[in-house]
Amino acid sequence: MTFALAVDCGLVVLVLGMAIWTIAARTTFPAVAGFVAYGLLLTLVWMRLAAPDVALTEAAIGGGLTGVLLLGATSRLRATAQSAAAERPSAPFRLIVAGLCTLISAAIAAVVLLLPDPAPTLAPEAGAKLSLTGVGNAVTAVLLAYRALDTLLESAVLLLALVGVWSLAPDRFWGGAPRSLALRYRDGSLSLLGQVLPPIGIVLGVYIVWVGADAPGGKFQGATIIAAMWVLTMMAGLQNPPELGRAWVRLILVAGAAFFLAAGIAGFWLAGAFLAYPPGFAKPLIVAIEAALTLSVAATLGLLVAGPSARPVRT
Amino acid sequence: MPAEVIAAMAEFLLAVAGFVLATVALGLVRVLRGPADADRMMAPQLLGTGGIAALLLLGAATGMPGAIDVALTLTLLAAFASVAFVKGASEPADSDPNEGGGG
Amino acid sequence: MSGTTLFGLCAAVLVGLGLYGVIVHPQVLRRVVAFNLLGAGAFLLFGVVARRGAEAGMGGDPVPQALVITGIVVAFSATALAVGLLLRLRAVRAAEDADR
Amino acid sequence: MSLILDAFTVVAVSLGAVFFLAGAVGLLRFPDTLTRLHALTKADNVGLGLVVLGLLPQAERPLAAVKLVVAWLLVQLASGTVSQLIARAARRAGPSA
Repeated sequence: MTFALAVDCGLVVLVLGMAIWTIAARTTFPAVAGFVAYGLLLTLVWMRLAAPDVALTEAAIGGGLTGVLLLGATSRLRATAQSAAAERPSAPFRLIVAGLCTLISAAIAAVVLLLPDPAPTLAPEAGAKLSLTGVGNAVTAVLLAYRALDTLLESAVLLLALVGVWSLAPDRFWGGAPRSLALRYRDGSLSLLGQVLPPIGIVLGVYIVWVGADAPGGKFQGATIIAAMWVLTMMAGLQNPPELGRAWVRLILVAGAAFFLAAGIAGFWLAGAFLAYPPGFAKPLIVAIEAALTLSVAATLGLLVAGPSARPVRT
Repeated sequence: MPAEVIAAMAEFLLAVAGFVLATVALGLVRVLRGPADADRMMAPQLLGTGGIAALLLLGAATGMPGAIDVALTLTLLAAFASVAFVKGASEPADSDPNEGGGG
Repeated sequence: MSGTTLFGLCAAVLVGLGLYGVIVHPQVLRRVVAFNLLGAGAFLLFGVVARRGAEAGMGGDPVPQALVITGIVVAFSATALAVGLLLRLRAVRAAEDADR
Repeated sequence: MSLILDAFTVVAVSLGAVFFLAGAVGLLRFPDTLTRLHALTKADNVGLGLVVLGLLPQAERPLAAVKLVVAWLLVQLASGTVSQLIARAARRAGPSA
C-alpha cells in the first residue's frame, strides 16, 4: 500500500497548501479561489476516508455553493476591501496568535495520535437494524431512521437561516425579489451552458436522491445539485429570482419540513412513537419524505444564495 | 483473473492517480498566482478535469462505491463555480440602487 | 503511519490555520472564509474517527459521517447568514456616510 | 482476453497521464492567459478522455461504463463553454491580461 500512502501524502500537501494560500493571499478574490479549490480537493480526501456520502456533500456544498456565495460577496465588497487593509494587526500580536494556534493544532494532533485502539464504533449497531428500515445505505438510515429528529431539526435550521437572511432586507422591499444574479453582459456560451447543463444536472440530482437509499447519495446532496442548477439559470440571465412574498414560494419552502413533521406525528398513532415508522412502511415513507425534503431544501439553498429582497413588490 | 494481476493493476492505477494529482498541483500553483483574475478562473476547471481523473482512477483502484457519482457531481459543480468566478471577477464594485455607492 | 492518521494530523493543522485567520484578518469576509476553513478541518477530524471505526463491512462508522453531512449543510446556511449580515452592514454604513 | 484488456488500460491511462503532464507544463510555460487556457483545455480533455477510455474495460457493470462516458461528455460540454467565458472575460479585462 505504499502507492496509496504516497497519494494520501500528496493530497495532504495540496490541501494544506490551498489552506495556507487562502489564509495568506493578500486580496480577497485569490483567497476565495483558493478556498473553492480547497473544497474540491477535500472531496478527494473524503473518498480516501471511505465516506462517499460526505464526499458528495463536500463537492456540492463545500466547493460549489459556498464558493459561489463567497464569490458573490467578494465582488460586491471590492470597494471596502482596500480601506480595511490598513487596519492589519501588529506583528507581535500576530506572532502571539500564531503561537497559540500552533498550540491548539499540536493538542489536536496529540489527540489524533492517542485515539483509542481498537476504535469505538457504532457501525455494528447501525448495520444490525438496517434490514428493519428497508434502506441499504447506513448513512441514510442514520439520517432518516435512527436520528430522524436531527434531520427534522436541520431542515428547520435551514428555514431559520433563510428567515434570518430575508429579515436583512429594508422594510420597503419586504416580499420583493432579490437582486438579479445575471451577468452584466450577454454571453452566448453562458446562455448555452444555462440551457444544456440544468436538465442533465436535475436528472443527476434526482438520481443521487434516489440511489441514496441503497448507495452513496441522499437528499442534501441531490438537493444541492438541483439548487446549483437553478442558480446557474439565474446567473445565465434565463430567469430572475422569484418574489419572496409569493404564496407558492413559501409553500415549496415549508413543504418538506411540514411533511416530515406530519409523518412524525402520524407515528404516534401508527407506530406508537414520534417519528416512528410503521413496520413494512419504513422504506416508502423514507423515500416520500426524501422527495418532499429535496424540493424544499433545493429551494432554500438557492434562495440563500440569492439573498434578501432588493426591490419593492411589483403590483 | 489471478489475484496478483488485480493487485498490480490497482497499484498502477493508484500511481497514475498520484501522478495526475501532482500535475494538478503544479497547475494550481501557476493558476492561483495570476496575475490576471482570468487565470484564477481556471482553478475550478483544472480541478474539474484533473480532479475527476484522479477520482476515477482512485475509484477504479480501490473499488470504492459511488466514485463515478461523486465525479459527475464534481464536474457539474466545478462548471457552476467557474461561471460564478467569471461573474464575480468581471463585475464592477457594487452599483445597487439601495446601497448608495462604494463604502 | 497510516493514511487515516495523516489526514487526522492534516485536520489538526487546518483547525489551527483557520483559527489564526479568524482572529488576525482585518476584513470580515476573509474571517468568514477562514471560519469555513476551520469548520472543514473539524469535519475532517470526524471523518478520521469514522474511518477508524470501520467495521461490519462498512468503510466507516456511519454515525459521525451523518453528523458531518448535517454539519456541512448547517455551516453553509450560517455562512449565507453571515454574508447577508456583512452586505447589509456595509449598505447601512454607506448610507450613514452619505448622510454626513 | 483479460490480459489484452489490461494492457489496453495500462497504455491508454499512461497516455492520458502524459497529456495531463503536457497540460501542466503548458500552464507553467505559456506566456499569457489565452495560451494558458489553450493548454488547460486541450491537454486535459484529451487526457481525461484517454483515462476514461482506459478505465472502460475495468468497469464492473455496463451502467458504470455508461456513467464514465457521460462524465467525460459532461466535462467536454462544461469546459468548452466555460473556456469561452473565461477567454471573453480575459479580453474584456484588457489585452495585457
